[in-house]
Amino acid sequence: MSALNLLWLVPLLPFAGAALNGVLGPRVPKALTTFVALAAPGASLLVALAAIWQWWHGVGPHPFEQVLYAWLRAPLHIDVAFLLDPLSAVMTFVVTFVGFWIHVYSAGYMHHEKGYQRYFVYLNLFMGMMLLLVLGNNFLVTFVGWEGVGLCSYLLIGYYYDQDEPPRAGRKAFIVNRIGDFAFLVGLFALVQRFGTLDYRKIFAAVEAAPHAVQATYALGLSFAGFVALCLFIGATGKSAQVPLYVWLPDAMAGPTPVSALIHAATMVTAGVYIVVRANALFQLAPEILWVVAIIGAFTAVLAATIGVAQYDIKKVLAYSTVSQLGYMFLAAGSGAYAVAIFHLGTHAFFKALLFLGSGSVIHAMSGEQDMRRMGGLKKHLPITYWTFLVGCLAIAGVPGFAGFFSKDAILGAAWQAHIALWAVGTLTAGITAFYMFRLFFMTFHGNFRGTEEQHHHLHESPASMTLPLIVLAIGAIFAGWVGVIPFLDRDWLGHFLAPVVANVGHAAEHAEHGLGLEAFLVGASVLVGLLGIFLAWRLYGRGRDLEGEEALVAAAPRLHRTLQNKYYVDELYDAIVVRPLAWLARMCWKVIDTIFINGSVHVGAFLVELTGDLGRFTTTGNVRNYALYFFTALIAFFVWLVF
Amino acid sequence: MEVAIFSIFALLSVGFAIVVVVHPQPVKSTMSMVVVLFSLAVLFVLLGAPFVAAVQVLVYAGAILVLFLFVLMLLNIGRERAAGVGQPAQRWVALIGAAFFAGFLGMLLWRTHGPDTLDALTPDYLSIHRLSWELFTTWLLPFELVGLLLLVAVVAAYAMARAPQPGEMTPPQAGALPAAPAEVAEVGGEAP
Amino acid sequence: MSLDATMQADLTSLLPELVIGGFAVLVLLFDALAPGLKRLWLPLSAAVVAGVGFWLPRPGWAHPSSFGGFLEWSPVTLALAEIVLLSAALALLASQAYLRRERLGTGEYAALLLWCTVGMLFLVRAAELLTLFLALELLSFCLYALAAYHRRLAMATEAGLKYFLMGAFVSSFVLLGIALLYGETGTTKLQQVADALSSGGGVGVVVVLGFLLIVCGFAFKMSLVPFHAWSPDTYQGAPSPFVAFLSVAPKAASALVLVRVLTAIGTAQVGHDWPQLIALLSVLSMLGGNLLALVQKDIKRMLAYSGIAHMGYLLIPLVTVGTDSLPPLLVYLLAYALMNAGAFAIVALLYARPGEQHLISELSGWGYRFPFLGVCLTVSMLSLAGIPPTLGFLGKYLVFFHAIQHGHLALALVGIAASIVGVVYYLRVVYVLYMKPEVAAPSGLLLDVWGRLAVLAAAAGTLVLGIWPSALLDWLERAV
Amino acid sequence: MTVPIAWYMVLAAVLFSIGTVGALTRRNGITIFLSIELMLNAVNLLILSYARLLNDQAGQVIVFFVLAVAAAEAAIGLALFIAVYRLRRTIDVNRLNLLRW
Amino acid sequence: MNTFVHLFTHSTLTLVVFFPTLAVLPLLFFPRDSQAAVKVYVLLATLAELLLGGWYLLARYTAGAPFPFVRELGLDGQPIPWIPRWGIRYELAIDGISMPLVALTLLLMPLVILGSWKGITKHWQAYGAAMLLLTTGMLGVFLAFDLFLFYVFWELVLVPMYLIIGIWGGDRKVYAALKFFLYTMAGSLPMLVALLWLGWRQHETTGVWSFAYADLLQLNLPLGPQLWLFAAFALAFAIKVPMFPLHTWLPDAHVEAPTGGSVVLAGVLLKLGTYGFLRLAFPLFPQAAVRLGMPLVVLAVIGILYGALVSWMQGDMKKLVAYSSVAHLGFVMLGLLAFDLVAWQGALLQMVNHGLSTGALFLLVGMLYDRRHTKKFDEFGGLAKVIPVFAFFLVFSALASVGLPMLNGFAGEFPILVGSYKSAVLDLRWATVAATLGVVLAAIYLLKMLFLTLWGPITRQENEGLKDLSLREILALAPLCVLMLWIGVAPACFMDPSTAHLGQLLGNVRARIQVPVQPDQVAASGPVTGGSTGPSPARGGVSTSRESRWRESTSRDSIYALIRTGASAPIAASDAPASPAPAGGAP
Repeated sequence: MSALNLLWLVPLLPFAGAALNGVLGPRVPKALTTFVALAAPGASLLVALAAIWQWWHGVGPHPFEQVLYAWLRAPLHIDVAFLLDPLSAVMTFVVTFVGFWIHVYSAGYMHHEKGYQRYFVYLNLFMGMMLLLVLGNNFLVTFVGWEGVGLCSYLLIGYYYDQDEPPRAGRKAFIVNRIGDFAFLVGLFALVQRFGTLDYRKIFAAVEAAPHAVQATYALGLSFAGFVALCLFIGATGKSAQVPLYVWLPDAMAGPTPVSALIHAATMVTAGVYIVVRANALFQLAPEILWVVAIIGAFTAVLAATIGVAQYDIKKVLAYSTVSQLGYMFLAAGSGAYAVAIFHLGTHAFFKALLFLGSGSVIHAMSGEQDMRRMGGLKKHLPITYWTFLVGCLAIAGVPGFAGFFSKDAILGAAWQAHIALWAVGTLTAGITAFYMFRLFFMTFHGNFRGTEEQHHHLHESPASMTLPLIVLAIGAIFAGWVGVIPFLDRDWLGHFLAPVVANVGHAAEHAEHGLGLEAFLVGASVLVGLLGIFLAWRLYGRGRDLEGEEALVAAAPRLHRTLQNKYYVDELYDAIVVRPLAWLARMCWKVIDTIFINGSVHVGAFLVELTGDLGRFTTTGNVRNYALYFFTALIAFFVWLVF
Repeated sequence: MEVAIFSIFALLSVGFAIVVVVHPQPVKSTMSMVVVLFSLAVLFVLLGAPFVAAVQVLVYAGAILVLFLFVLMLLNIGRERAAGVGQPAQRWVALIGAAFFAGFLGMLLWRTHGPDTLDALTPDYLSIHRLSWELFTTWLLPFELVGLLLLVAVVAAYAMARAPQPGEMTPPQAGALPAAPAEVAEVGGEAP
Repeated sequence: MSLDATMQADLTSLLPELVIGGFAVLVLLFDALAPGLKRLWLPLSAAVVAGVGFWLPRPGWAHPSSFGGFLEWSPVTLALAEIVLLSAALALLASQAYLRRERLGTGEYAALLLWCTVGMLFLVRAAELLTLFLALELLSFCLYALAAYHRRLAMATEAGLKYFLMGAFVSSFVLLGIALLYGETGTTKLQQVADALSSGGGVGVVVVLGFLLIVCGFAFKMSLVPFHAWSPDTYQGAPSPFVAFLSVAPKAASALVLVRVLTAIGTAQVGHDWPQLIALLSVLSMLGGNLLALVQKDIKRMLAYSGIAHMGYLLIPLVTVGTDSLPPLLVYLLAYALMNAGAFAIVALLYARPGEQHLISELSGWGYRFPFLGVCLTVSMLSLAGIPPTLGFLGKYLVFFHAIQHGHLALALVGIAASIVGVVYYLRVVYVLYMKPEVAAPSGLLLDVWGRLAVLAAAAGTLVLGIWPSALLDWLERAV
Repeated sequence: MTVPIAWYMVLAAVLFSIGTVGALTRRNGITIFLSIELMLNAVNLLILSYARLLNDQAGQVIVFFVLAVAAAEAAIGLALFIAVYRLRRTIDVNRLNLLRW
Repeated sequence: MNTFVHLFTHSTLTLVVFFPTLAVLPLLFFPRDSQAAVKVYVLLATLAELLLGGWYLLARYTAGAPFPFVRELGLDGQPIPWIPRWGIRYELAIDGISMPLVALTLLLMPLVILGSWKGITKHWQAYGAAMLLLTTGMLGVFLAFDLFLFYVFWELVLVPMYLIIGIWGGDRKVYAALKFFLYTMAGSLPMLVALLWLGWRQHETTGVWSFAYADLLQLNLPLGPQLWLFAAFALAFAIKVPMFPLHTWLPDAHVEAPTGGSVVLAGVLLKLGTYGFLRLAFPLFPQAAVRLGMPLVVLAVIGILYGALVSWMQGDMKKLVAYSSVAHLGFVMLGLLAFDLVAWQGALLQMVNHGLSTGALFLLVGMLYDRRHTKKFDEFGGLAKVIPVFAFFLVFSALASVGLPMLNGFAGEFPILVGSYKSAVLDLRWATVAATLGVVLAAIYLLKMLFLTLWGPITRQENEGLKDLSLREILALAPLCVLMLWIGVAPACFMDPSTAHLGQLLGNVRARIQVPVQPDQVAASGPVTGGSTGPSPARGGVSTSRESRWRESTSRDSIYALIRTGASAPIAASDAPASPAPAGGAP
């Protein structure tokens, strides 16, 4: 029995772990909980690696499909089935690998929390859902995972349920995600209507076989492909925190930090990118939507980056950074460079998970403090964290040699290809990214400690269970970039690997068309901008200046700073134009339509009937002469009626 | 001659009928009713029904109206007092309605039977023997029914109007007004 | 002396009336002779009535026509007679407790009620107008007397007086109608009247008036709006167990008379607006009865108005008179007899102060105190409201079905609209019984076995016949 | 000259209506009842005139029965009045309104 | 009589339907103060009924085959007459369509009794009797195949429910109970008239009296009568469902009803309406249904959005759940109005789903009410800390209600929406899109409920000492939750038994309406229509591979064969996706 046939175990094992821990309950020894919680994703990782390895070496067909059972049968047949193709293989690897290490990290980080077992139930559940998402062989299984990860996100953000803020943030995340899911669902409906199936391969085969059919006008002035692509993309903006649905992600930092690392940086939020790439056949036939994707991506990237500049909460900075980096991925996808988007997805998973876990280590050491203004000078207390964090910063800043450099460079190349403005925005964002990341870095690790005495007293390096994942991920953050596009060398292992999935695009060939000079210019510009950002950060925050540079900056442009710190007031804006009107409408429905119109008219009707009866009652006067008169007059009236 | 008798008694009956209806004193009304009944009895004779006329006088004027008078005296009911609820609408509607009814019915009958001529009175029609034969053969069932009817009337009147038995009034019934004075004797048992 | 054969046959056909009427005389006699037996009269009378009821369906004892066509006997009259006897038996049973509690004599009561039943049997069977009139008067006299039977009670005597004045007033109109028909056709036999009119060319307006007067007279007996106003007053004041009879039997008998008269009108082709007239009466009664019942606080008044409404429903199949009018009519009447008798019997048992209002609210919470009576009253109310699986539903169903078959969809729609109003007040009784806290503990109640028996019979009949109507259907098969 | 039968009939109609007016407008119960008796008599007159017209003795029989009925009715009615008067001290129908609405 | 005895001594539908009624009789003999014994007895009775009914269903259920159509016949093999004079029969039957609903009813009743254990404190005899009679009524409605019988059961349901709300309800119980009763009556009486008209028409046409469903289906009525008949039926069912704007009885009834009443009301009674549409209104009057379909769709969609919005605004837990029913049943209605097999499958499943998840929610609200005697959100907050097991069940049920994949709500909603989006009868694309918004709103109001009750700090002293769920309460909830998960993970098991009969029904309907082609749909899918006439290689590929998969699971083949033969052309065409049915022809 080959490991490939055990593919179904990959998502199932985490589910089993969750179920087991759920049944065992909180009263069993912590070690047992930990064992179950780590064994499940660990085994899943091993099975995934084995399966991918076998598959890559020619066991089983390409792509490999495993049908478990029929979720729906005739007339609409939908299987619960898994698909192993290059794309899902990459995603599975990223998810299981990063996921496993974050589990390991969590065992240390969450050790003292009250709901330890509950945490791991959720986390395992999340792993299962995420794997469902990436391994699904049809839109439905993906959607199950898609919503499932949303649920886990809701539960994990609201992990500290007895406080006020986390449940609120969880709810916001779930609802905003649902708005995206709504569009996603509509896309699925259209697909079923057209193709009668949700199977990826069948749909894409049909699309490729008759591309013109899907390009005819369908709805909203869009072609069918455009309509579906738009729907999927709106879904993706929800899940992947793009404009306009990005607002939930910064709030989601209310959850435990490893959760932020796993869900809100490395895996779940990239699901949107995954789905766009997965459906690239449709996107490719809808150029107008591709433009939308690219523009939204670029806009999100720069918007989030600018907000990130003015944040003080270490996790918020990272959150906006994540939003921004996700924007990059969409920029790549929108530019038609799907493999590059996946490439960045992978590298980002490593370095952003690293950064989050690093920040978690910092917060852990700081006894829960997240405000960078109270940190500083942690370098000497947290050496491992410091160095690994530096790797992450370098990677995200796009310093050559680190993972981020390669992927970011590939994206900017693709953007250049698409439109120079996109490239310009991307490059600008790269600079800002480098700046705020190193602002964070310097504020946290350099200068003097600005926290309380007590915090200072407790400062310590994290346990091995936490530092080990940091090291592993740091290694990944350095080397993950080498699998993809390497400038000046015509090598793109990942691109080739993914080629069957994005075959109709052939971006690698386009990339090669850049002249050598152009390529040098593009690489140079991005590196230069990155270094400039780092330099600025160093000028302002490095050199032991603590908060002086920040204060100067705030003083220089107080309004801008306030605007940025308040995230451009987008939450307030949404509240004013969406939430409040909707609540108003709902209140009107209830108080006016329901209570006044419907119930009111029923009551008035009942009242009128009763009133008629009550008035009519007085015809029975009790005076028998009246009764006789009724008889007599009625008699005459009937007679007249009968005769005339 | 016949016309004259008819006219006199017709006018008499109508006139006293009006008195019956409008006179405020029930006793006077009842007495006027006697006149009406007599007048009608005369008309019955004119119509060739002397037997019925006789019964009319005996039963109606002789028994029924006496019963009326008796009860009126017994209850000592005087003239209608003006107190109480006046109902002018009732009165006017009744008047108009009745006028209409009389006019319409009269006109109908007039129209229908105005041209009719009467046959001469036959002995058969006048024969009381034949009448009683009819009564006990063809109309046997109604006759028996009337018998039962009268029995019922006796029992019913007794059941309603007899004075309360000594034990009956305890416990005092809420809502019942004070009992009648003792001198109110049993009435109404005797049907003619 | 021997009776000739005809006479013998005629007398044989009078057997039920003779038995019942004769028994009434015996009761009176023994009541005077042996006062100690007074508790027996009502159950015995009920037994006699029921016995006659069971005996009646025996075939062949009566000719279709007797007394030279004055009386007729047909399956339909049999059916109606059964309904009358049923309600008489139920009322007699239910009266025992009331009369004992109120210390009223049973002898006259039983006799009058039995004679009244005899009057109704005559009314049902009468094929001749004078007999009809006399039967009507016979039963009316008994009813007047029974309504005022509780003669220490202001309300009861007032009820009797009102009923009497109205009845006398109306019967003179009926008599006028009979006179007109007699005069115009020279005969008083209904069939011959119709034949004479249909063969004699044009029909005069006088005849129309004659028929109208009779129809209105019986509409009054059935208490149809606008001839209804007496009935709430009378029902409220009269002894409750008697109302169980008053509210059913005269209406049933009158309904059959109405069928006869309307059939005659149909054969004679007198005027063309009769169906509309009946429909109008029906609509007015359904709406008026239900609307006015809705606002009543006194349960007897409410039931009176509800009875008015039910007569409205009952009239629906009479809009288009035909043989197929009879099944709905009969089933509806039977249902009405059972459920109304049941309701009034319970009212008689549960309200111990007949001189006061019978406030519905007095029953508050008594559904738990008197589970059996509560359930039976609920069954009656549900049946009155026409909710399956009660007989009341079957009746409504057939009535509406008849309307639809003859294209009177609008009538059916008015009927259901009125029914919805009806549901409100019927359910009010149920909710008072079960959903309100008890306000007053019962005092002075006398729940005897006979009353319970009557209640049980009515409720069980309502339910069993509703669920299992095959017995009813056999009966109908015979009747129509 | 014989009197046209229609005269009798019209007279009957008039008397009937007068009786009706009395029944409808009087307040004293006994007077009302008296008016009703008047109506009955009017009908009797009508029946007899019809009988005369038809030359049919049945009419006389009917009137005979009606007279008997009227007698019985009087017995019952008057007994009722006594019963009511005993309790209420009045037979004014305007006041007999314990039962209403 | 033999037949009668037979029916009650063998495993028959009659026994299943009337066993609860029989079980009422012993209740009469319990002494008045034996509440505890009565409770146990009623529970045992409902369990026995569950066993009896479950055994009946399981005996006829064979995995892989469609649920058989079983008709209750007399010993002579003929339909059992009830009122032969008017051709009324005692005709009970079960098929794949009624089976899930019957199963739902059977399952819910013991749980309802368990859930009422503490909440009902007085008159247990009456309560038990009402619940048992209610069971008979509900089962009867689902199983009656004679319209008269259907109507009898339909009304029979009213009375016990009226009593349950009115006797054991809250402060405004009488108002709510009466409103419930009157609304339903106002709907059902016009239905009665329509039904009578149908019976008469049947007699006019064939000369035979009959109210049998199968016979009435054969009546080919012209559009005119169909329209008003459909309107009358639809009114009755729409009130029961309830559809906007006839829904206002529902919140009142739910809020005032005791827990058990709410559960039954939401769990089963509302389904009577949707079932009525599915079983009677659509098949009997297909043309009219299509003609009036669009307005109904609009109402359904308004119901979804409106119910959700109003639900969101509620400050009372029970009212929130009650309004959510309006929204959920809106989905069912949308699915039914799509006249699409997928949508119908979904709608049928969603009826069950709603019964499970909303039933569980009402049970939970009731359990909370038993502890705190309030249902207001203001009084709660942070309960998850005190009563975690309760919190788990509440979250679970709420998520099922939200329509989260892997739970049952999604398994119902998804086919509904897919099916209605691709409906070939009415163009429901935008309606579906609007309805899908309801999914978002569902998250809003249900998460609000979770947020205000479970999460956050504990704000009230009283809540700190709350006891967590007892074993009895867990037993009442667990079966529901297990089913929610099971249905969510593998809905096909629950849909397949019904598919064949749904297909037949739909086939008949669509054969009669001759699926009209939506002009804009033709325009929109023009090129594809061309593609469908000459099948493109891609589509060919799709269909062959699908067929091959069917062959893999051979045991199921027979169902689809049945569908394909049983259903006429249009339904088969609807399987070939996206193309307007060829049978429809040119517009």
